[in-house]
Amino acid sequence: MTATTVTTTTNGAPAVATRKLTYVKAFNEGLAQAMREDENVFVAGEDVAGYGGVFRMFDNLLDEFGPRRMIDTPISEAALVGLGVGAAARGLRPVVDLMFMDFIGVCLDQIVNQAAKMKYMFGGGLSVPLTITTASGAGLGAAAQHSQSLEAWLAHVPGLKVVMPSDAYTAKGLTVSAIRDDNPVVVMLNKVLLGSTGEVPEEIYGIPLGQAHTARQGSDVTVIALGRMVGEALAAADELAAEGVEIEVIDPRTVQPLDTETMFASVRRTNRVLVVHEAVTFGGLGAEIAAQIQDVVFDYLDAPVLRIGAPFSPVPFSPVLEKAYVPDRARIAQGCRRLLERS
Amino acid sequence: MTATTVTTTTNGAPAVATRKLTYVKAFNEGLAQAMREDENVFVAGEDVAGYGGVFRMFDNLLDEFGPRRMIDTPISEAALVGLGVGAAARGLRPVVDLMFMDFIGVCLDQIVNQAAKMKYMFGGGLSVPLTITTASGAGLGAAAQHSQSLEAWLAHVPGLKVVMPSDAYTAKGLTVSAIRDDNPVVVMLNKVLLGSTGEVPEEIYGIPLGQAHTARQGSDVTVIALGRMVGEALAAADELAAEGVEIEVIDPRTVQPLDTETMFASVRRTNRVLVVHEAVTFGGLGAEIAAQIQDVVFDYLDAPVLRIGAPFSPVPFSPVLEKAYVPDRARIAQGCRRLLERS
Amino acid sequence: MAQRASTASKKSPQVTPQVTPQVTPQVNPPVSEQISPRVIKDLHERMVRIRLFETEAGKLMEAGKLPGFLHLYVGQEAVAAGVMTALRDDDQITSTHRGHGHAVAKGVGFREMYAELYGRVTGACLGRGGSMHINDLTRGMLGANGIVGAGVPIAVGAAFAARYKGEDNVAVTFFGDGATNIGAWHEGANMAAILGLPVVFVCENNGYAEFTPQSAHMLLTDVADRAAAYGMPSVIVDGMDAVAVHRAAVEAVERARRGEGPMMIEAKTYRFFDHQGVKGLRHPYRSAEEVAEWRTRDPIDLIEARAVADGTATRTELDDVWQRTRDEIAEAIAYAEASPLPDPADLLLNVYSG
Amino acid sequence: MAQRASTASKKSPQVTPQVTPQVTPQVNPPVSEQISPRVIKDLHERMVRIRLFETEAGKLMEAGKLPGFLHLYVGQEAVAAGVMTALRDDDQITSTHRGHGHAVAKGVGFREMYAELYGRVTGACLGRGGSMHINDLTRGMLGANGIVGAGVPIAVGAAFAARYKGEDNVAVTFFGDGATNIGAWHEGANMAAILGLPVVFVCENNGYAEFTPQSAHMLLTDVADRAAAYGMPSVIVDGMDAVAVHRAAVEAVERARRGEGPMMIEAKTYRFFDHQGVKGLRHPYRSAEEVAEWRTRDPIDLIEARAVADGTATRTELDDVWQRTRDEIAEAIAYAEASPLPDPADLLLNVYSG
Ligand SMILES: Cc1ncc(C[n+]2csc(CCOP(=O)(O)OP(=O)(O)O)c2C)c(N)n1
Ligand SMILES: Cc1ncc(C[n+]2csc(CCOP(=O)(O)OP(=O)(O)O)c2C)c(N)n1
Ligand SMILES: [Mg+2]
Ligand SMILES: [Mg+2]
Repeated sequence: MTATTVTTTTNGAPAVATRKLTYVKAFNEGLAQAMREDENVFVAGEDVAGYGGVFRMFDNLLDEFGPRRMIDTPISEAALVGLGVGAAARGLRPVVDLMFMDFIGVCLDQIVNQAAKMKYMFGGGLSVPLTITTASGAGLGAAAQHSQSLEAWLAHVPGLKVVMPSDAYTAKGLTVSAIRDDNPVVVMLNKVLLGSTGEVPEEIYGIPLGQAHTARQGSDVTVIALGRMVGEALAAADELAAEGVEIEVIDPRTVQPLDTETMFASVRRTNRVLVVHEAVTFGGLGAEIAAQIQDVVFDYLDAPVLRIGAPFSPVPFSPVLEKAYVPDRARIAQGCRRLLERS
Repeated sequence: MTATTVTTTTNGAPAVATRKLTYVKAFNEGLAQAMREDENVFVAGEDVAGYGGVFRMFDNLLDEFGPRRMIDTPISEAALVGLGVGAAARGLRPVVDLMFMDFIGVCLDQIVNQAAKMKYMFGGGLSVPLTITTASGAGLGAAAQHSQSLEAWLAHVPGLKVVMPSDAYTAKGLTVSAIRDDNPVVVMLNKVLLGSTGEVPEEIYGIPLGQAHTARQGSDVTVIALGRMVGEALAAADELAAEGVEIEVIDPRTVQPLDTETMFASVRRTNRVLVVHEAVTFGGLGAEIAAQIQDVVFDYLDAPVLRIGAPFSPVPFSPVLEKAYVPDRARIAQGCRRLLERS
Repeated sequence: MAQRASTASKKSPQVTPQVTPQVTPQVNPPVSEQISPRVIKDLHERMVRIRLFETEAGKLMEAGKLPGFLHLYVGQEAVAAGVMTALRDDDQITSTHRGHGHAVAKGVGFREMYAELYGRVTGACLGRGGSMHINDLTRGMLGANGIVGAGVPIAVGAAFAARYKGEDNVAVTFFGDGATNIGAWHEGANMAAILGLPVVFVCENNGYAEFTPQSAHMLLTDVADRAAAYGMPSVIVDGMDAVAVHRAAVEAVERARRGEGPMMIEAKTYRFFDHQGVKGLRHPYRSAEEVAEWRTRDPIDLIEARAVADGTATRTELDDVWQRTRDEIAEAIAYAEASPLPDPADLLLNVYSG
Repeated sequence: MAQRASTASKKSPQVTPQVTPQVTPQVNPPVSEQISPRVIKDLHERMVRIRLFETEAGKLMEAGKLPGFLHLYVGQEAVAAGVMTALRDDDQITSTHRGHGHAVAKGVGFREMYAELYGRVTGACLGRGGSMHINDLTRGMLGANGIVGAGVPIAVGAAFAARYKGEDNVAVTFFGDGATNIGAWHEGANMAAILGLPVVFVCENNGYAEFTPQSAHMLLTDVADRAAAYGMPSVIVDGMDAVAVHRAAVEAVERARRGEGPMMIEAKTYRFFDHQGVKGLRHPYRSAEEVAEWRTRDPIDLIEARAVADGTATRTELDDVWQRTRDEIAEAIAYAEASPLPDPADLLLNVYSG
């Protein structure tokens, strides 16, 4: 279910014919192709059909797939996810949209106590091939209730998978793999990235879940970046390269299951590591990554694992505060320099 | 608000007259005394009044405080927490009971997006002195939806405080402090501990939030244990002492805010540390603790921070599985031995 | 403009616990001639199977043999039997914390049910789930559920799948009076209504949510009044009368099967045991008289009296059902006790698919 | 037994998006003589204040000066004005994502509102909250809210506090038609009813939840029908008629103040702009005719025509209100623009108390 249909080069760029697409269009194309591939895939959510989604994630899908497969629902996220759970338990492959990740608080029971645990606590007799799509992240002045990155909650839940596309290419490939996967998978799109562009193959392809991607190779510091922070880390890499510092940038792509082997291998070469995510640092995934790295490759570390995340506050509204809140290339570069100062 | 009214010795045992009380009675007494102390404290929840709570947490409180201050509610956890938020915003000090912590999925929005963020996103004009009590943990054969320890979710949320009483003494003192505190505080009682007994002072006392307690001193390994695991760590300590190994046991008591200074100081002496909690290891608080320790006292560590938690699965029903699932004294002792083997 | 009176009774706010009876037994509706003897016997047998399953489970728990919680269904048998006799095997149900009755009536086997209560690897959940997660996908039993109201949207999803696939099976969701106060119930009801899905909503109104009487958790006398909020028709039946439940269920199920959308049935019933377990009550939240009064309308007594009066069955035939069931249960319990425990090495089995 | 018909209209299930008008304007109820000129003028002024606040905010957003989202209240002014003129300063309200109208009508100042939209430290939230979190605890404005339905239980809590403290203030919770489909709304309504709390539920039914017409999110024509599910009385009013809203609100508020429990008001209204922002629509989810038809019943035009006809106010007096408000707004915007930004060094301010 997780095999990719395109050959990829080592840096993950597809070796097949591609063209530039926005992140949101790449997502949309992957979804449409997955719907063509499998008649059991349908989409439900608020304003996903007639309006095409408030972020245009579902543009044109109603035209092609009709109201049987594109379902507008009331504002009832618990019932919406529950509808997905029940339909998945009965053999469909629902794609359920939560619009803003922050709304997860009204339907977490269905995600965590039902979708994630059902196979296990029922004794294995079914699968729940449910995909939940949602937009996360700060940067649009959407404030405390519309800007969160809550991957740490979900990655802590046995039975769930969680992917965080970092660019157009992964937005398409991870979405396809999420839909093909037989487990509940949460696809965390990033709001700020929606309009960013990247090379995307035309045909359908999956990106293996649970496989990290080395987005840039380097020997001085390993930077593990989640979601939108991958692009920031790559920008920091350019800046640092000008100073003669080569950082390796790892994009886990999937945060549950998490491909720590790729991280360990990198750290064994660089001996220094920085983890960066948009979520609040305390209790964020950086903690898990740091804990595993110090455990497994302890003897290779020349400096403690450095974490960069948001400070311990809700996401502020005012752009001047929001900018200071979200990690960026400058802070990443700064972090790398600090790591290298340490002997 | 967090000053304690009793003198405590260094090992946390009160120096005043005490008597043996069960954990649940100690909680109940603290709550009753806080209600006597402050007329603005009331309790709402399912079967908390007439029945006294399914875990007997609220026994006799209806008799003393009457139906004005002891409110039985419908099965409506979102409205229940919301009632607490609104009442707290208007100057009361609600204690809202969630019965089983697993039910948090149906009301997390009110806890995380409302209670926790309100002061911040409103610009500071109010406080939300809300206390949420709930029973967590496995060990009673209650299975996947009635046995979880979800402190990692809550500790990741700016604006919340979270306490995890480990014995009768802390069940009372932390509850009193939670109620006196001007922020939303979640009190995670442990189901298996409810009937355990300990020395408890008669008068009302608070235990400072955000202050860890060294439950046993030792020089060989620092064991940081959450909630019920404190008792297991102390039992492991006895076992290890017979082998000539002295472990130091730290009970954080509050996991948000987390008193890491006490941990760092201990690790500087022992150079080895183990973190143990009931929650699933991946993404659990052990990760945050390990990440901070390797960061701050990196040069003092003779071995990586070792984490012990539940495996990555829902809580199984069958006692034989549940026993294998939850960490215990044997695994803690084993972990300490492993840490000491590492040179 | 004139104030629109609520259709509901206007009780004064009620916050103190009540011990007076909240639900009074109803008069049995007139016996109809049309009901077939086969259905009566079927109803009776399913009820006996539930009753004995539950009372034996209660004894095992009292004897300390079963871990975990046990929410007994005794007293409510007419509801599960009445609804399940209106369903096909491929119709789907979602259940509650009080799910044994639904499982037994839907045809889940005693062996795997007892084995599950014992936490054995031969159990319905391989010992992973226990009482609150018993399920059998081959029988359309989509699971008990430990979270109040959570089964409701799941049934809506199952009904969605049926229609999507062009199948004509329906989904039934069972829930208590107390469950209608939770958000997921409301959302699920509206979702089923607006999507016009084949879901039957069965409220087992036993008058209490745990220890809280209905009058302290809602102002309505009839939970069925809530259906109107979703444009959903509803019907109230005597939940101690299996035939009445069966008739209402046939109507609602066939309506749903015809594509006419969801409908709600409220069955007024009672649980004879405590909310959980068999130990009796810590606080007298129900009066002895109330319990005794309801026990005079034991749903199995009622159908047996009727069957004998109608000539549908002889006393001996009925006794045979009890005896056969007893034997089957004894065998199932022996099977469960002899079954192996799960192997802790398999702790991570079934966390993920594939 | 006879099937209980739903009291709601029985529409067939609707899953495809609709572009036909879902809400049709209502005929204005007869003018009553009893309404005082003072109230008419008050209603008018509050509506003008909302209208100008919103249209200016819309222009600022179009000019790229405001970050974040902007859900304009234009068209619905009669609801906020009608309700707020029935309240005292110490009465409490909870609001929604579309909260500016409620804030302005409750008396929150233009300066702190614009400053907040600009993200300035002088804003209602010190620049931390933005449009969706505007609040003013000194005016009983317990906050806009970014989560649909979340304000409902919070209002219930505020009403609880009032009764607990022996105060006679009431709480009003505003919500849209779409919000009545979410669990928190249902739970909050039942909680208020069973506890008999002084809460007024005000549904601003503008016929759409974002881009989804009411007919695609519920089977009811009147959201007010949902109140019966909680034993709560309800009333339907023309939401373009501020006087009608005011009268209904006075009745509901005084009822609540007397301790007679919650009540629901459904105001049929319309938003003149898009769900969010002022840019116009990506898809024509509402027809031009529908919008135009509703615009003929602009609530401010209606009250001005009435005031002039009644002799309550002259055209000049009314124009004065507009001019005064325009001046005040210009000053407030200048204040906001001149205000300092928050200092990033204060990022952790107000995360915790004490
Ligand atoms: C969300 C949630 N809240 C609370 C509980 C605890 N609980 C279990 S059963 C129950 C009462 C249910 O009452 P009702 O729906 O009437 O069903 P009955 O027990 O009467 O069959 C409660 C409160 C739960 N399991 N889930
Ligand atoms: C829980 C939740 N789900 C979805 C949303 C996104 N959302 C914001 S406003 C809105 C529509 C609300 O419709 P209605 O209640 O009718 O209010 P109106 O916008 O018409 O004033 C939606 C779906 C949200 N903010 N919160
Ligand atoms: Mg009940
Ligand atoms: Mg609306």
